[in-house]
Amino acid sequence: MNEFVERLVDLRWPDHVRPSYDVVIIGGGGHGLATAYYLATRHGITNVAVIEKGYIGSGNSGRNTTIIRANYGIPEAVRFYQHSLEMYGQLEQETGRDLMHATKGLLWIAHSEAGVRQERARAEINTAFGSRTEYVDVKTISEICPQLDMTGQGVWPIYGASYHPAGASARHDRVVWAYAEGAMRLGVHVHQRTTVTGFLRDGDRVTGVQTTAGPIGGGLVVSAVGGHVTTLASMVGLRLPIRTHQLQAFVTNRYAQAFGPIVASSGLGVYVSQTAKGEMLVGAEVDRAPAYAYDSGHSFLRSCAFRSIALLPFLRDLRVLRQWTGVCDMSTDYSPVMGFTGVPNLLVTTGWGTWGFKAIPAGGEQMAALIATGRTPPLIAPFALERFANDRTMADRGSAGTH
Amino acid sequence: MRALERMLFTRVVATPAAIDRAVWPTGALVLRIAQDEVLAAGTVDLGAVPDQHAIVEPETAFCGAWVDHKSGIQFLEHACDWELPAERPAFAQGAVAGIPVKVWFEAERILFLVPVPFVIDFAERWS
Amino acid sequence: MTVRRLRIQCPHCGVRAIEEFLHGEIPTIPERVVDPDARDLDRAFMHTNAEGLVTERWFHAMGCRRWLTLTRDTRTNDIPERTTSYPPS
Amino acid sequence: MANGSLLTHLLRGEKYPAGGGCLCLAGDCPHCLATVDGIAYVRTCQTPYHEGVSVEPHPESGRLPPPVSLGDRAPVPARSIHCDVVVIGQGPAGRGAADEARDAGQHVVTLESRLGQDAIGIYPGPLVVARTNSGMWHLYPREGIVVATGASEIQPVVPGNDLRGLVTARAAAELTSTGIDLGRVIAVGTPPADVVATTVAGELVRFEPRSGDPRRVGAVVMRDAKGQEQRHECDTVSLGLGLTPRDALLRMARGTNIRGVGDVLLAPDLPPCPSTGVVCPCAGVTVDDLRSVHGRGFRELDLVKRATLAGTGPCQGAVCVPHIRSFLGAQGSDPPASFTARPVTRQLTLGEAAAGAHHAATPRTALDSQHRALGAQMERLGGWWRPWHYGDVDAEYTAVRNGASICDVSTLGKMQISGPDAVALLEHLYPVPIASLAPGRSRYVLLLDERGYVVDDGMVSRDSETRFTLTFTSGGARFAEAWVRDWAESLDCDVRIMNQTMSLGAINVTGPRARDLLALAGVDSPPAFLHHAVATVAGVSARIFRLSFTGEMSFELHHAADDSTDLWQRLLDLGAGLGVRPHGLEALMKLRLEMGHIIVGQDTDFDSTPRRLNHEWAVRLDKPSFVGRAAVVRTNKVSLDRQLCMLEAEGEAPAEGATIWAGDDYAGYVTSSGWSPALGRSVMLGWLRVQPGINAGSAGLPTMVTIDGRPAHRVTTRSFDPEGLRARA
Repeated sequence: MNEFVERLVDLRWPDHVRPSYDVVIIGGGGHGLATAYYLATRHGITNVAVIEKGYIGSGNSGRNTTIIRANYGIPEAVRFYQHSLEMYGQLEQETGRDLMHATKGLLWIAHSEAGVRQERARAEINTAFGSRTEYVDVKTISEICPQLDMTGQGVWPIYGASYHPAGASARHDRVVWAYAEGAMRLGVHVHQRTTVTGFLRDGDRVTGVQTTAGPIGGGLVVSAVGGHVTTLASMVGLRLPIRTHQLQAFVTNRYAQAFGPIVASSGLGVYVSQTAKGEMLVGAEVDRAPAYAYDSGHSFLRSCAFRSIALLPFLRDLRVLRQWTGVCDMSTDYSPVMGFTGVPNLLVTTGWGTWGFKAIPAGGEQMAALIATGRTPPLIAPFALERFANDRTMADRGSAGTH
Repeated sequence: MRALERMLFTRVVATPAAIDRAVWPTGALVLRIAQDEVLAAGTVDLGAVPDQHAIVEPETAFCGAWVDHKSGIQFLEHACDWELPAERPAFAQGAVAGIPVKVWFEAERILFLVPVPFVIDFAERWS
Repeated sequence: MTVRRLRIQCPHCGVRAIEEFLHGEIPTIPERVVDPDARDLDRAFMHTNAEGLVTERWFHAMGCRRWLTLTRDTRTNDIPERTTSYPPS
Repeated sequence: MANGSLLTHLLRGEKYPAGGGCLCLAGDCPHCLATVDGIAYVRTCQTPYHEGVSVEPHPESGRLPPPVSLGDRAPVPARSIHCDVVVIGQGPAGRGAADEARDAGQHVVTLESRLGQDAIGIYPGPLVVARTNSGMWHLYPREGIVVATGASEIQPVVPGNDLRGLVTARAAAELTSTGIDLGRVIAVGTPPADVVATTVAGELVRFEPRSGDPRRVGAVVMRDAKGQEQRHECDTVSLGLGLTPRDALLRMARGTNIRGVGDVLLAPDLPPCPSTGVVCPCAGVTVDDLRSVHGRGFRELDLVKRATLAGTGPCQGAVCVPHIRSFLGAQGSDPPASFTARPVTRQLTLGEAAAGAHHAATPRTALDSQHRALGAQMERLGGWWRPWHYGDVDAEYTAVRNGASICDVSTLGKMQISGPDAVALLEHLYPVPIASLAPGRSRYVLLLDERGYVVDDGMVSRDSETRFTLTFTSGGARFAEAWVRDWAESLDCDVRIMNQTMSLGAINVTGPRARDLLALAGVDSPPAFLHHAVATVAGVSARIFRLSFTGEMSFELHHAADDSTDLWQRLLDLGAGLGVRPHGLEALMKLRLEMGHIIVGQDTDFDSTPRRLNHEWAVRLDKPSFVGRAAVVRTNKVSLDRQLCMLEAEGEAPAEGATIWAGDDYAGYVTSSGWSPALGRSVMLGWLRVQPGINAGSAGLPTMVTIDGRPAHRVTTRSFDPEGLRARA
């Protein structure tokens, strides 16, 4: 008997595959399932299939560090992620499921004058666009997180931080399941263990997908896959501004809840939080060379353990439990890509890189609105694929190389 | 380890063929740091390098320390993850305690060459 | 062993951890120029992002400070030893 | 284990570290975990006993407080070992494999967990990482890895499986051999070797506590072939329920030259489908929990794991996986052998994991100790330790504007290029003409990437027809050499390249009296603006570059790093009468800001085109080709969306990063900001968005804006020395 056994969700799988659906969504992760959920709940579109090659949430949705935050560096991103953060705050109520959502506050540590400038700037732009972030001094930092070594072992002294009180986390799997359950209850079909092997075409137009379960017609086809998105897109000759990188993390054994906030440090390149179970969760930036491998590296573990101890010395005597790796779809400008692709009837939601989990509610809601109305909602218009051709990239210092 | 001391080298960049044919001072320590680049102890005459476009410059950016073979190897086994050369003499370069270091192995002793900007960090990591 | 993962055989310096190197771009195969603007845009932003063998360049920053070229399998990070080559000159 | 394991020591004293449960003595189960010498979750069966060891049982909740008082613990050493073969496990199969390899003349390293050598993972490399009692071993096998980790024993899943007195068959044999009296032993399944035991047949139903000791087993209940329950009283139950290969390492390392020998290759035994009891002791998951989630649609092994958290605790599924597989098999599915194998297979502390790691070393210039001796606040900037200020920023600023000052700019990227194709290479690298640059002259350059974005800036100086000196910013220098060499090779240029960033020191002599200081240092005719020359300065051979970042007359003295301290001290001594003092970066930030000079990285963004930076003057599109040209041509066809602008405001300087508003509309943000003593107001660089129709000035950029609630205005020509006369003086 433990408090983490799922006792509310009831997943009702379809017993057959229809020859065609109004909308076919490729990828049964958070984004794909949330899109299906909002199509069904907000727009009454239920003749929808979600095609998942593994089990739901088996990709990056089940391999991330579950952090929810909106402290980005450009107005368009702050607005979008703030909306997502607020939706997360309502999601337990909306779905009636226990998502283990907890608001923790997020400290982003500066270890230099340049770091201070960056964190002050983050606080400024966040505040201007409705996401609360304030610059805090060392005394306040110590109060928020007394475990921090303010001297950084004499090597990385802490100068200040930005503090984002709304920073939160939720249990990743439960978010996936709540969306899957909600969508399926309204008639959406989720097909696990079904791999898309090609597209059905009528001239340029995409008319469905070829799968290991046979051809499935689709009025619209939406790619919501993660790291393998370019391989999928290449099946219709579509090239995307995406590279796939490994992102690694590890957890320790469980310890009593004693660590409140989420702590991140750009200078040390690590972020640390505690799961609801009590495990300490440590992550870092993506590996540099593009790769699809799920191997966990030793140099990551070694270096990340070392750097996190410099920040939080108590971690030294905790025991590492497990390492894992996800493969992330990183866009050229480190911002997501949502919307039309130029290939008729094919839409994409990608470029979620290492920050996709926090975007699931807003990403799904906005993609659903786009699909239902055929018009791109203003909140995601800046993230359209054509921004690269239009010289309107969304370079965001607040997102690059972080969680 | 003994204190790292500034060492005077001449640094030569020339075609690999010219480096192969160059006449180096007799008995001088000559480290081939790349196919087209050499670090030679002491002073080297431009004329000794048969490449009219060669760049030959005095190089004072390295500190060096000779240590006895045993303690050098002991340190390296803990400080670097690459395989040490088996033959002697031998030259190797790479990360040592996270710092780019050049190492010259002789039968009885080992020379560590550390870029001046990293000398303080290296000395701390040695101890 | 002829296959390494995340360790690179530098032809000048020997086998070293990948952390000693900087990753360079995956060279794009020259394509016939039809529309220079479109090709330039594609080169600048779009990626083949191959799931499989890629030929790429790595710079041995902690050693000889030269580029080398190798073939890596992005699915496994396997680097067959024989595929590593040093720049000519 | 020389002194025996900590667990056997505890059992002799009737102490059960984790309360109860079936002990395996093989490092697989969580029933011997304790906090040992301050480290939690230690497997006492794999830990040698030593005098004075402190053992604390884990609290029932399984949630331990994180350590608060750290005490002294020496850093864990790491050792790299290169060998031919690593053999993991020294049972009969492992010993055989090791002997075979040795006989073949191979250098073999063996690991045996009972000797305190825990292989925690096989990583890409290939690299075998082992936690040992003398530190971490990083093993790099050239030829291969042999996994001989054997098999673990299946644990019982029935009510009462958390009682004391339950042991696996192998554990029963081992405890007996160490002289521990197990009392009356009932053997279920395969009996233990060399142990006097009563073997009982049938289906295991439950364990019952002993009367008077509810935590200890008193009887085992079996169901016989007729369906009748049979109760067998005992002191100990030995459980030989089958084997499951301990193959996580083998599965983790797929694809490399790795093989298994011995029991690790066994097909896993499948226990009977459990009907009641705790399946996962780490997370407290029961058979009822499995039923419940399965009924809710969680039908795959991984989904069951995620829905119950079975298998996510310290034993990582070693106990529960066989039973969950059996359970799922009984429901009609065909489950995979196990979860994905992930490191670590044996646990280690973060302190152990970190063994051998170092912080990225931040380089110091040759003048580092001079700066510290002068009381400088040192900062990491552009990847170097640099003096931020020497205690009096205003005086440092004033020395530059009104007198003469020196600054350590040794961190600049410095490079020499020589060869027949030097001009051709540089023409391709830079967006300005190079061939027309005369020997002895210098030119400011932007570095563009192929997207047409500014990635760095610097100077090109021509030394002769075929030889050039290049400089880059401190932050850009790290990548400059790679960038230049990449292009030189791609274009097949016949050039020689020497990176001298760390070889040369550089001191900037700047201020209206800079020339006077140089004269005192023996330089009578220094080079004119944007010229350079070789000279002896205060006895030090140097190359003098005349340029300006501060806005004042400036001479950058490049010299052998070895001479830096002499040159620095002599300039200070010689300039004492001129009031020469060094300035740090904080003053420099202000000086250059008054001139509107950008700092790449601070004032630029990832997508800063020359046009957005208002630096189109530094790009000559009449050149047929250079890196980024096609992108600049393309982006110039699109309407401008924002531009880096100079701004001025009355009063104190707004914070860097402050948002800029045009009316109620967001207009951009401040990238650099400072109070200008020369102007008596604040000057800024900042991004302004084109605001069609709203307060629009030229090019759609707002003229009047609000920053920090105060009015500010955009200036198109800098207010301080707009003609640049001071630099050229």
